[in-house]
Amino acid sequence: MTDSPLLEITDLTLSFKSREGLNRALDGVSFSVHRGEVVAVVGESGSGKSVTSLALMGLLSDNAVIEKGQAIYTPDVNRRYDLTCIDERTHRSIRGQSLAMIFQEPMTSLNPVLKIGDQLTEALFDHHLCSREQAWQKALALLDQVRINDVERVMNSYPQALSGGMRQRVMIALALTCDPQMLIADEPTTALDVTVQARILQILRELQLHRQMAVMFITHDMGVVAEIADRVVVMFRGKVVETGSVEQIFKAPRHPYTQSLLAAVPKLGDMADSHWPKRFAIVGEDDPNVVLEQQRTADYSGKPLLDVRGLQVYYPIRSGILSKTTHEVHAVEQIDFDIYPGETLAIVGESGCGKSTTGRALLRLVEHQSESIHFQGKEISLLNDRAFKPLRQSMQMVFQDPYASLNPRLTVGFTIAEPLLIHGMAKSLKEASPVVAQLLKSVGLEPEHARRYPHEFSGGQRQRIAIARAMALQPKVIIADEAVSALDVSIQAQVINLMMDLQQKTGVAWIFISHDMAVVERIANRIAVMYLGQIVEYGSRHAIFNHPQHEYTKRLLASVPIADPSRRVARQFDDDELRPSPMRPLGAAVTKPHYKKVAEQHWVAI
Amino acid sequence: MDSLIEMNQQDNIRSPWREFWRRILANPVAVGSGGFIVLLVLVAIFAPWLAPYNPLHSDWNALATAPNWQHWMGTDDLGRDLLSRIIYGARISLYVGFFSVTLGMVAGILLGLFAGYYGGWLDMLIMRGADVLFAFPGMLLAIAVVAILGPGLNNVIVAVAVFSVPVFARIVRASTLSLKQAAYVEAVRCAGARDRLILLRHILPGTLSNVIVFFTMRIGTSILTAASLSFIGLGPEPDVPEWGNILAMGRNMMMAGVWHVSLFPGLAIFVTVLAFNLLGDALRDTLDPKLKN
Amino acid sequence: MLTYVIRRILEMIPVLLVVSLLVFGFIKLLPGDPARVYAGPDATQAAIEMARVHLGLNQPMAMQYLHWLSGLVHGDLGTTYRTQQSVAQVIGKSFMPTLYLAMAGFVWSVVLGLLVGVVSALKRGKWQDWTLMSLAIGGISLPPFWLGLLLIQFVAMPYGIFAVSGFNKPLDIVLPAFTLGASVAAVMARFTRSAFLEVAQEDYVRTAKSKGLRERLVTWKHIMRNALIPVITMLGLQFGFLLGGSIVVETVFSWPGLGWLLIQSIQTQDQPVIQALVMLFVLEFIVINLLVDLLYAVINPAIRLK
Amino acid sequence: QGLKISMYADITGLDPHDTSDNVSYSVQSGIFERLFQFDANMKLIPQLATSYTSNADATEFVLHLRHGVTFQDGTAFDAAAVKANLDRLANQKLGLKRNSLFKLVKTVTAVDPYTVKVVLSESFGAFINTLAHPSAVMWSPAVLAKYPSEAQLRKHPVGTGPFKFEQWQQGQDVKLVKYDHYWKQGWPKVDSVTFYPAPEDSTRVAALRSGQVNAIYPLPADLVNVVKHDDKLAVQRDPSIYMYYIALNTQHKSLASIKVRQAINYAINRNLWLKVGYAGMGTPAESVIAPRVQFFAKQSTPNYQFNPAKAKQLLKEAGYGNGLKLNLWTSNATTSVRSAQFFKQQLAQVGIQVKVVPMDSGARDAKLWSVRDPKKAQYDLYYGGWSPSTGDADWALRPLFATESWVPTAYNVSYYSNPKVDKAIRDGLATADPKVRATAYARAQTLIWHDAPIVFLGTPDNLVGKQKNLSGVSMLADGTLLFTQAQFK
Ligand SMILES: Nc1ncnc2c1ncn2[C@@H]1O[C@H](COP(=O)(O)OP(=O)(O)OP(=O)(O)O)[C@@H](O)[C@H]1O
Ligand SMILES: Nc1ncnc2c1ncn2[C@@H]1O[C@H](COP(=O)(O)OP(=O)(O)OP(=O)(O)O)[C@@H](O)[C@H]1O
Ligand SMILES: [Mg+2]
Ligand SMILES: [Mg+2]
Repeated sequence: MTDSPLLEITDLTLSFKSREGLNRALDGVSFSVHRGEVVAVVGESGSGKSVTSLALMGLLSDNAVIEKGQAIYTPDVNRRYDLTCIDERTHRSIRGQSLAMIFQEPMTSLNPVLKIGDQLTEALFDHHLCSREQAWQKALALLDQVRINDVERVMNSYPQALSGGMRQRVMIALALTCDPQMLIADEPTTALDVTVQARILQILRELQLHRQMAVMFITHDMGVVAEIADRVVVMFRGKVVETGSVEQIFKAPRHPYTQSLLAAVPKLGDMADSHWPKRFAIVGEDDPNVVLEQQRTADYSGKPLLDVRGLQVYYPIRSGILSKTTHEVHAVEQIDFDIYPGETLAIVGESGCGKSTTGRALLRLVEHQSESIHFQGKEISLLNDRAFKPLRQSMQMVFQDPYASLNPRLTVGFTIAEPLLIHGMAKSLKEASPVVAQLLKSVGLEPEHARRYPHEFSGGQRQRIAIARAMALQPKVIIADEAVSALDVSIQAQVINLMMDLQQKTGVAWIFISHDMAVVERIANRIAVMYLGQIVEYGSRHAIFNHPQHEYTKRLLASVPIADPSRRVARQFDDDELRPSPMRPLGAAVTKPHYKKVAEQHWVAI
Repeated sequence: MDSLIEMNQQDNIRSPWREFWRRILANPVAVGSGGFIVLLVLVAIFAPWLAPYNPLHSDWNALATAPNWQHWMGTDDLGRDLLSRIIYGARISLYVGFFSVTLGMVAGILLGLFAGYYGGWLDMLIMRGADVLFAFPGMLLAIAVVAILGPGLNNVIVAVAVFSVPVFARIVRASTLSLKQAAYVEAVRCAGARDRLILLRHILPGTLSNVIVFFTMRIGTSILTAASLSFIGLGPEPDVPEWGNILAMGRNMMMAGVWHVSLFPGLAIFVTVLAFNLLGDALRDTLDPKLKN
Repeated sequence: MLTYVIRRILEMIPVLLVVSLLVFGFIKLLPGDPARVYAGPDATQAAIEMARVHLGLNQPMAMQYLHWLSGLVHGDLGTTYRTQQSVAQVIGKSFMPTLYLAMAGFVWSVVLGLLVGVVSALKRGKWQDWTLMSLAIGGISLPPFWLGLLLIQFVAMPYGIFAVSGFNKPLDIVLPAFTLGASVAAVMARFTRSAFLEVAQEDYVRTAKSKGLRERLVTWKHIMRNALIPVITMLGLQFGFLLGGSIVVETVFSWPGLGWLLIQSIQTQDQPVIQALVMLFVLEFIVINLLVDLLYAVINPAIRLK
Repeated sequence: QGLKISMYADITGLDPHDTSDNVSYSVQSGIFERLFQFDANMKLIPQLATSYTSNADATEFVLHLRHGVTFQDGTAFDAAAVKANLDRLANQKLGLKRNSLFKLVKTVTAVDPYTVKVVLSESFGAFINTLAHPSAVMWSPAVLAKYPSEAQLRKHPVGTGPFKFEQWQQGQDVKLVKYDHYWKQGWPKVDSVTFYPAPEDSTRVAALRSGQVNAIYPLPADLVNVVKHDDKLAVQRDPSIYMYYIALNTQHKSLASIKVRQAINYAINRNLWLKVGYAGMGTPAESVIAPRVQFFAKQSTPNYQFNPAKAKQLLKEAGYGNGLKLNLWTSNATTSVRSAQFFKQQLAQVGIQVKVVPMDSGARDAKLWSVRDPKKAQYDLYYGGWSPSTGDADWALRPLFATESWVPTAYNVSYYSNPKVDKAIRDGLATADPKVRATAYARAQTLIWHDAPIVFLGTPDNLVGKQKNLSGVSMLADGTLLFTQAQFK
């Protein structure tokens, strides 16, 4: 009996009802997960990975129909359930305690009106696993384990006050609170910087070793797969096209999709000798042997397109019954940077260091101060909202949380067309139609998808919709906040090439916020490394990747997982290392960092 | 063939408005209740052909008779045929019920949106204004409306609308407050949308589900309120058949054991309100893309 | 938060000033002649003029207003035309019965309304939903006087447990409170259902379910907390409405409360009482809405109080 | 045993001198007594006075008082008490509501402890009726002295009546208890009387049926049958002096014509009106005043029997054969509105199109009774009624039909003016001799009946609902409640 798998899915077939009839999302999916095993599920964006896991949890949306198939879950000798057809009560008794899940979209998956601490602990005492006090302690410990700073503050915050990565880590902690036997982790590290990611992977592995926890790990990051998985399941268009041990898959992929996937994986160091960014090779389209042309679009001859001096954003922290502001989170601390036309500036850094906040400040979505902000040579920091409005066409943002940034009541087609209509770039919907169709196609979606609503898409698909919307206006600057994090590498390559195409065509400058160092290496002209709200290292990509100066930059580069299971290393972590917090008492003065010029175009904070 | 594909392509993006219609027509409850309301409207329009008697004509020998073969719903306290009065009553009751709430809703929505979205002084001004309006006893307001506007059916509509404005304003403001923080609203603001567009296309639909619920509930209340207004000389003459009016006149007779005079208009109001509520629920579901079976 | 509350309270002063002016002007706008009502149905013009002088209605408007306002500031609301008592006392006496009635009506109707709303949302489309919502719609389209009379005829009269009219023993509150609450319960039920359905399909509800929480916890904590925003708005409005004293219910049950006082005062054009009552209602609304606004911020931290 | 009565409104206070509503008068009549009183037929009967004499031109009245009466606080009732009360009523500075009735009292002198002489400033033949008005009660002079402020006084009533005041909870109840030393031996027969206000007609009836109260005042006509069919209950039906009419605005061209006014009188079926509005209980008008009013004289020419043909003919003669459009104002009370709709249908049959305009009392005050320029009066027909609270023809005719009483001075809304009528009314007041007065008022009635400035409708009966075993509770013709003789069988 011990060798019967913990979970065995056979021939799972599932469709979504829609007005055009049934849309098949899963088509005879079969695979199994054994106790203490990490199974990585990889596959194309929209191939049905999330749907599979939701089906196991019994949390599918109302319009889903399971047509056939089974999912036998055997937590112990006496219990055996078919997850596709057990009643809600039984399912509930399994959920959380025995079978836990980390959802793909951490931003919308946390209840906005409950404090993090409450959300973390409620399951524990609802299942009568421990007292309130113990639950609280356990939650603190878990948050600490997933390397969250200011644990106390986070416990007492509402989800809106957390950065994307922080929320994701809260989700991880949430799933682990009740010590489940099996964990379904749907893209659990997309919003995490590599140092933290490495740490999370290690926690999962420990749990797997010590507590025989099984993990179904959905990801598109082949480096992570190589690092953690025992076996790999490859999905493509609703089908499982290949399964095998991790070595087998990496060494000898059989299915063409797997092959192209692996071929597309960018590797750190690929670009060590290239001065300019390069396009990705698309398997099947581009001949891998052809030397890819370099992306020489950045134009440093003139003035910078955007020149930011002393940007600073503080969030008040209220406490006590009177809600007085006692502390402030120094999310962005007097940073300077500039960006030139056609350039790609990557902002990398620890999760929660203020990257998204920087982007939001530039677009005036949060209150901020600055010494000056020049756009195309014009001072814009003093403009009032009305005068700022015309500039919005030139500055677009792809939000880190694509789902929340799409109006759930509008079809995505209309959402993409809307900016065109607003700025008179299309006179009517009819006129906008081909443009929208073109945009959808270019991000790898079908024109028919325009009719659907945001909730009918997979995570990666939504991300692409958000990108399409930002590009629709052909702006001068696009801030892409983790814009490709939920895409499988093949689509990612396609989208990034698209970004570069656009850059070539219109000279758009990208501010590319990302954790994926390999992607950053590929497309960035220059890089700003942020740490605790400040830019600690700033320079050309070449300089930073080849000669990292700052302690943090070095660590970051060292933590990048390598997409090769044979080179799996046991990392060492220094647990005593100090984790500084961006939270300061009200009115604390911080001096602007000074920079040392290490080389031409390369500064590091001292 | 080619142009067919082309057309199909064009059809991929529908304006939210068209999309709304398409969805509502696909909803059987919406079609059913909407159909019933249309029927009511037809009854109202063709009342002269449908009513068996002149609704204003009294039979002095048949005061308050119970339903019988001559008078299917009996007669009222002045010996008028109740069925005919109820058929004719659909005219004014539907007219007043619907338009007064609509007027109040439109005004309330606009005020609520502005107050919630812009906040600050505007919010204070609008909301305190609403407080005052709401605090004024309805009777006083109505009397004041007659004093200012003079009597007349359309002024009834205004008077009843005035009662509804603050409620709608509050409801809309509440939802606006939380919706304006939504990421998708930030996203359209980034796209350069003007406030009007943000308010109307992105925030308003989110508030509508509550508005619709209240709207449909309010219709019944308005029919009743309108009746009490005709008692202070605002609105149509008291003998003009109108459901609320018939009901109110039947009030004392109820204690005297004469039920039918208030039963039938009561039923008429109930069924109408029910139809509007069902339609409202269907509309609500339509506006919510996630809810669809 | 505290500063917000203080600011809102300070804000009330100019608002109330404006309101007082409005109320005063408004009352004067109403047609009628209080002196005539005061003097009685068969008084001669001379008697009416005497009454006018006696009531101080012959003074210029501005004087009357200032007089009233200064009285207000000093807590003196004047004397009623009808009974010559101090307005404050008269209102004070009617206030408690109305408060009891409003509280009783409010509590049962809100509790039941919320419950019914949640249950029918949970059973959406099933027979329970249909029954409950039909009842609720009945509650909305049933005029309160109708319900009141029904209750009097079929509950109060045959059994003699509850009074047919008046407020003489605690139990007498049951029927009027029921009548008063019926429409509120119906409104709350419909509203709750709608808000609940809206929230129920959010992603975070899915998360809560994924934790295996009991359904009750998911329903009340995760869904209701979020659905409460519109519900609370309605709650505030309804409570204000109840406290203002449902005029109809108070007349039907001869309840010695504010609603009845108001009706009497309107009928007898007892301006000092009408003015004071309206001011009281406005004040109530402002306070209730302040509470509601504070509750918004408590319930939904994204709504910041500035 | 205690008596419980449900009334249509709450009292406004307990000082009859400063009261103008029947509910308060009714309650007060248990505590206070007047010098003269009306019986059920509106005949004057002595109460605290035993008899009176007057001079020929009705300017001096000598009143003889009852012996052995004490106020509820122990003060003796005597001429000084009467003087104190009449002086108070006549004092124009106090702003009492009923001062206007007593303004013409010039001096009051106590001739001896039981004789009072009242001198009027002008002839007023109806003065004794005025003394029988519900406001003309005798307060204990000690209490009057103790509470000089009206606000206090009206909460501490002390009179000579059969009941003492116990408490008044506004909006809730008024309670009176038996006064043990009441001068009429053996009365009252009940230990206490409690009044409960209940404005809603059906609630009042329900309270009676459920046994919560013993009597209700009044019993609405449309609910008479409920009480009739209940074998524990009885209807107490008494004639009233409340005259209902439709005033016709003679300022308006069409209504200036006597023919049109008479036509309208012919066009309305009075019995049907009583049936529709008052369950058929009442008397159709036979004069401009109700039969119980002092000096009533029945009229028969013209004979305003329902006669549409005659009405049409008269209209034709007046030049309105093709129809006429008029508006009809009325109060917004349910019965009024119902009657108005009835009139509308009746008049439609003779070709008069009527538009009914119900209005609340405020609007009516403003638009009907406060109009300063008769030409500006907007109404054509006004449906209303009048009750002469002194029960005398003078107060029934003068305020409504004398030229001096044109709105806004008094209530002549028809703007009727006939010098002969004016003179007859004056003649009636100039003497206290009943015979002379009767002839004068008979003349006035005949003239008015012929001129038809109003539609003479009739007088619905006063109805009280009560338990079968209760007697002595009824409504007086003036609309106040009589309960001092209440007694359970
Ligand atoms: N509620 C829904 N209604 C209709 N279609 C849906 C719904 N949810 C998902 N789909 C469709 O089902 C397919 C599978 O989606 P799923 O979310 O499983 O993708 P995924 O493999 O997780 O992709 P990603 O890596 O982008 O998250 C997609 O094509 C998606 O458009
Ligand atoms: N509304 C807010 N109120 C209070 N603190 C906030 C708020 N939004 C963000 N913060 C805090 O500001 C800091 C920076 O957040 P930001 O979202 O910019 O991080 P980030 O660099 O984008 O991180 P990630 O990579 O995880 O998305 C975090 O510590 C976060 O907790
Ligand atoms: Mg997914
Ligand atoms: Mg971020």
